[in-house]
Amino acid sequence: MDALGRKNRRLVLQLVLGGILMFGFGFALVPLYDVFCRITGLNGKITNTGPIAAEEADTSRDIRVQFIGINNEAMPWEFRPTLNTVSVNPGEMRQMAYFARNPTSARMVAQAIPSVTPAEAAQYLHKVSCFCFDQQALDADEDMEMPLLFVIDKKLPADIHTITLSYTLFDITPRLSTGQIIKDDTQRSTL
Amino acid sequence: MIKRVWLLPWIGLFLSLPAKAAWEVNITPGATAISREVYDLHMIIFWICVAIGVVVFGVMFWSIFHHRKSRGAEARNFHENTAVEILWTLIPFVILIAMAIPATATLIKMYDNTDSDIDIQVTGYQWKWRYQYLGQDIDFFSSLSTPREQINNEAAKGENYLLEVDNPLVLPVGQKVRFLFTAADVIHSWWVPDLAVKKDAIPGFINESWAIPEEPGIYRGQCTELCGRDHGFMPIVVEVKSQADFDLWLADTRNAAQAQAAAASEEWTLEQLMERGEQVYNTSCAACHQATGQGIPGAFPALVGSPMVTTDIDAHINIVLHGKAGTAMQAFGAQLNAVDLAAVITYERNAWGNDTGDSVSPQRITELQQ
Amino acid sequence: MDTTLSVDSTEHGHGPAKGLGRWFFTTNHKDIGTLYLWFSLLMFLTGGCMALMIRAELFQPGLQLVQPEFFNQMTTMHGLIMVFGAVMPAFVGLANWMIPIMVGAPDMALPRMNNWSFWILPFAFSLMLSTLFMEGGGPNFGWTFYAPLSTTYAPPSVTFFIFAVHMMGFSSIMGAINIIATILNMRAPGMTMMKLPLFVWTWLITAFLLIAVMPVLAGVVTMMLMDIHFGTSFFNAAGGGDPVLFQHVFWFFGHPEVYIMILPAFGIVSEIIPTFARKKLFGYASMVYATSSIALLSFLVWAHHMFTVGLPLAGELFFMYATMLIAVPTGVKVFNWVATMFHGSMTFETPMLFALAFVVLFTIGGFSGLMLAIAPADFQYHDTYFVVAHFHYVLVPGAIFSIMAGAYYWLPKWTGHMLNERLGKAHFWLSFIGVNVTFFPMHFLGLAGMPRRIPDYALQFADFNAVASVGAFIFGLSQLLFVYNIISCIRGGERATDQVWEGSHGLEWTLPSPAPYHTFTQPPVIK
Amino acid sequence: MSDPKKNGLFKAALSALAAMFGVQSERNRQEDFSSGSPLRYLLTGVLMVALFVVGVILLVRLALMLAGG
Repeated sequence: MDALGRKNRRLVLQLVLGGILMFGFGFALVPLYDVFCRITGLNGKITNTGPIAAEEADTSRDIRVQFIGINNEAMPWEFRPTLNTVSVNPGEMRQMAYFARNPTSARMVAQAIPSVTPAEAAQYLHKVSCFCFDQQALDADEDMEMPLLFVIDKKLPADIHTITLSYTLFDITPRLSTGQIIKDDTQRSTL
Repeated sequence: MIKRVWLLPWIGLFLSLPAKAAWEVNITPGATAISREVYDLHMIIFWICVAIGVVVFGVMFWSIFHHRKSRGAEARNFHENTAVEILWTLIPFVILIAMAIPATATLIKMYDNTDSDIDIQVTGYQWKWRYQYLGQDIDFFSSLSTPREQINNEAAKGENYLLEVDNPLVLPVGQKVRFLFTAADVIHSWWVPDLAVKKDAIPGFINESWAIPEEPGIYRGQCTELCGRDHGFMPIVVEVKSQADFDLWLADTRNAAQAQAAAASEEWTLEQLMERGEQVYNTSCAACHQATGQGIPGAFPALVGSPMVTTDIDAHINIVLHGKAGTAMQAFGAQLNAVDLAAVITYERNAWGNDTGDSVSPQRITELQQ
Repeated sequence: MDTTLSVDSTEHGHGPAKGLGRWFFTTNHKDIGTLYLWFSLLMFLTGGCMALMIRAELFQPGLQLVQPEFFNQMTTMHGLIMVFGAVMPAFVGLANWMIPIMVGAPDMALPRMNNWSFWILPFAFSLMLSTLFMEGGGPNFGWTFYAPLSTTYAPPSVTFFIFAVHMMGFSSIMGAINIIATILNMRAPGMTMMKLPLFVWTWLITAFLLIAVMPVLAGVVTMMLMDIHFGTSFFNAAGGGDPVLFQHVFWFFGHPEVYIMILPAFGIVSEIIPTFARKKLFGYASMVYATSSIALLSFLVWAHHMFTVGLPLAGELFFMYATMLIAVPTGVKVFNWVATMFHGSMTFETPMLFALAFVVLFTIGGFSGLMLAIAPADFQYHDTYFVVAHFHYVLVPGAIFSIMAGAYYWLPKWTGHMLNERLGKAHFWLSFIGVNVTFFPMHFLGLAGMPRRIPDYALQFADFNAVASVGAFIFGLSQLLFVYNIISCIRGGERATDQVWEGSHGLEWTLPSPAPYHTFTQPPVIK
Repeated sequence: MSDPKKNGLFKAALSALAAMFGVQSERNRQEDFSSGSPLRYLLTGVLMVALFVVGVILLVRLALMLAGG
């Protein structure tokens, strides 16, 4: 292995290592993206703070909070907010609920995904407890009101007067049962 | 003079092109202050590019003509002059900065959060739009109303071919309308050039935009993000009406919704269901199952003589109401009212030789949906 | 195919093997370059036929020839085959042929890997093309394959599409490693980095870009694979994923990719214009520095492809400013070519014609790119035919014309015969007219409001679509002239001198024409 | 003569700036290529690009502040 061969070998190893690192970087973009979203509130990702110390409300400002319920394509549940809009003061803890009903004849499990607009407001909307934190299961013909407790941070930028909080309901029943191989169609929920 | 002769055929060609044909070449100034501002931005940057182009290509073509070997040009020996290079880099920088200022101003105006008079949730479905007027419980689907025959060239194309819908989105003039975009399946994009609004509708997320239409009229747009088979067949029609007409329309739509709810409790004969069913079938089902009910082999099942449609009624209702996960068959229960569902199921059970003679009543549908 | 068979008497080495074995087992950079170029031409014609299918359907309003889902497959495959099958392999082919003889190296640094990185491509593309015949059809989600259309709603053949993209990525990375090793380690003594021809410099930067971004593309398709089959939800909102994340990772690869497709073109044009202007390249140092800064700056601007996805205001402003700022150093390189021509003494053989058309038409594409950088205006342009016109102007008269210019410029050196000049000019003028008649009306269609990737359109777009379709067939069919000209040049024609062109400069022209099978076995003396 | 290490870094930074601006003289280029390992230029280049990113972010903040954001 003459000098040129060794030089080539070293360079090629460095380049291959660089390629592998960039492959890893491609996957590292996923957590990096999450952190980036938390900071800038891109795409309405919301911080789930958990219990927050109750501070007195700043009554000088009224923020209009709109609620929206969306069914993802194959989701047959009835799903809507009990109230369309609510006027809230920043710093005030507020309770709200979404109504959900499973009209089908089989047990189903759903996952709600939140999103906020305008994106700049996402980091100032703290959800103390929310039905989107965990999966919601409903038996046939069962319905329930799913609670949501939220606070709007007082540091909300002055120019934001309306915040729209939307929940998209996804059916994750087939995903859960992918564990057991489904032999024929009828075993699946009569969806 | 002889050298110019070969230009004549080209000029002739361009002059002869039919004048009446629609030769639209530019974006529309549109019907809102923002869309006019975008139009001005577009024209400024366009003319800047034309100016730079004329200068650069001018020098180039001049040099191509004058410094040709066949004209005895001798190549000079300069190949570096950083002063000139710095100059021709600084000038575009300055022009771009000049462009960035108005562009930033317009962009900041576009992200204005002031309160809106009317909020509309726009949800993209695979191949139709759904409009919900928040707080006024008006909720309807808007799908392409161009007949299939026109698309398959069996009939002459109408004036608004592929840009016409059955239920347009109606807005009041002069009011700030705030759009909330989301999607139920794949990414779509809602674009109306006259309002200069284009925002992606992403499943699981909500985006917002706004517009204040200043003149009543009909503004058309299309979905601009590839969303599958009929991406080119889900147009957008926005009808801006005066405040009075808009209030009238609001009242009519609410009454129509109640009337439909009431109609669900009346008795419908087989003929009435069949006639209504055919209409609903051609709007919502013919796209996949074809008007003849033959479907597309390997892609969409045929309905003619299929057991699903001729035997067990409940299974038939169930698949129309809840769709079939993992296939393109959507849950139409959320998209059509009880009367339309009953009508289309009855039509499918009795059309194209399937005459099972069953007729499904709207009451049966509402009962199943309870 | 005995392009380089002539065994030079002073050459003691053995000539190429006989028969097919020569092409399967070759480790010779000239043969592998030829394989890449033939493969690229084949893919260019395949992708071109798909483009003609698209334009034939769009000739008139109404669905005449194809159903929408097949139309979507055609647009997707046209994009993928042209980007990964025609443009990139052509540049790698030109690099394989020219870099060793430009830097005075006997062959590429890793000849066996060079063979393997070519022979992956035919298998990758037959896998990709076979998806068209699979149940549920081929990929129909656009060459940018956005989720969830490409994951949850994709046809079952999407998995083969993913593996095909993996294979293309491996081939490009290995090619890039080979080129970097050759340029950095195998230069003849005296051929310092300062004397490298610009084609070698641009390819060095392109190779680093390839190694940086092709793994990210492999990463994104692997994430898709895991989403589709292994129940993860990178891009599936139901499981906490985010379809916009896909767009960010894809375009993080996507924008450097478009520089990968244009920097070698800068290199080729910077070789050709000085030759036919008989004048040294103006501002060689500026060109080297500007292209090297692109290697890093091109990573900062990816989200100008996503202005309408709902970025926050600060994000839109950042990407608008960054895009405008880095557009200038690359845009002004056009002035360097004009300055090279200025006060030169020019002749206009076919390579020069293609290079001049590149300069003019690529600049038009650059201007429409500048207009697209203005975020508020982009709300009207995004995903319309204005964008289609923009990237076709920078890719067809940009990358493709520079590849053709390179072929016309170097074929006499490869085959020892001159190309038929009359045929070359006919091919040029037909292509020039075809490209402009096809793509210039698309600017108007996009501005008038016609979205991208639609199989049928409203009546107000009918006339310009008809003109574009006619132009497409002119451009498409004129490529047969190119194929005929190449084959006739290989088989015979007027003998080419060693110098070939009067103004040619550089180490490759010191070799005899046709270049012997093994060159520079003893490193040349570089004054 | 000042210590070559220090002015080396400064010269590399200057060259990186010239590269981003897109204009460089032949004389500087020969100087750059004849001195030091390319690694120093590479790292300075990456550093300058990072500064460029921070610069544009500040520019955005300034634009938002000016517009009363």
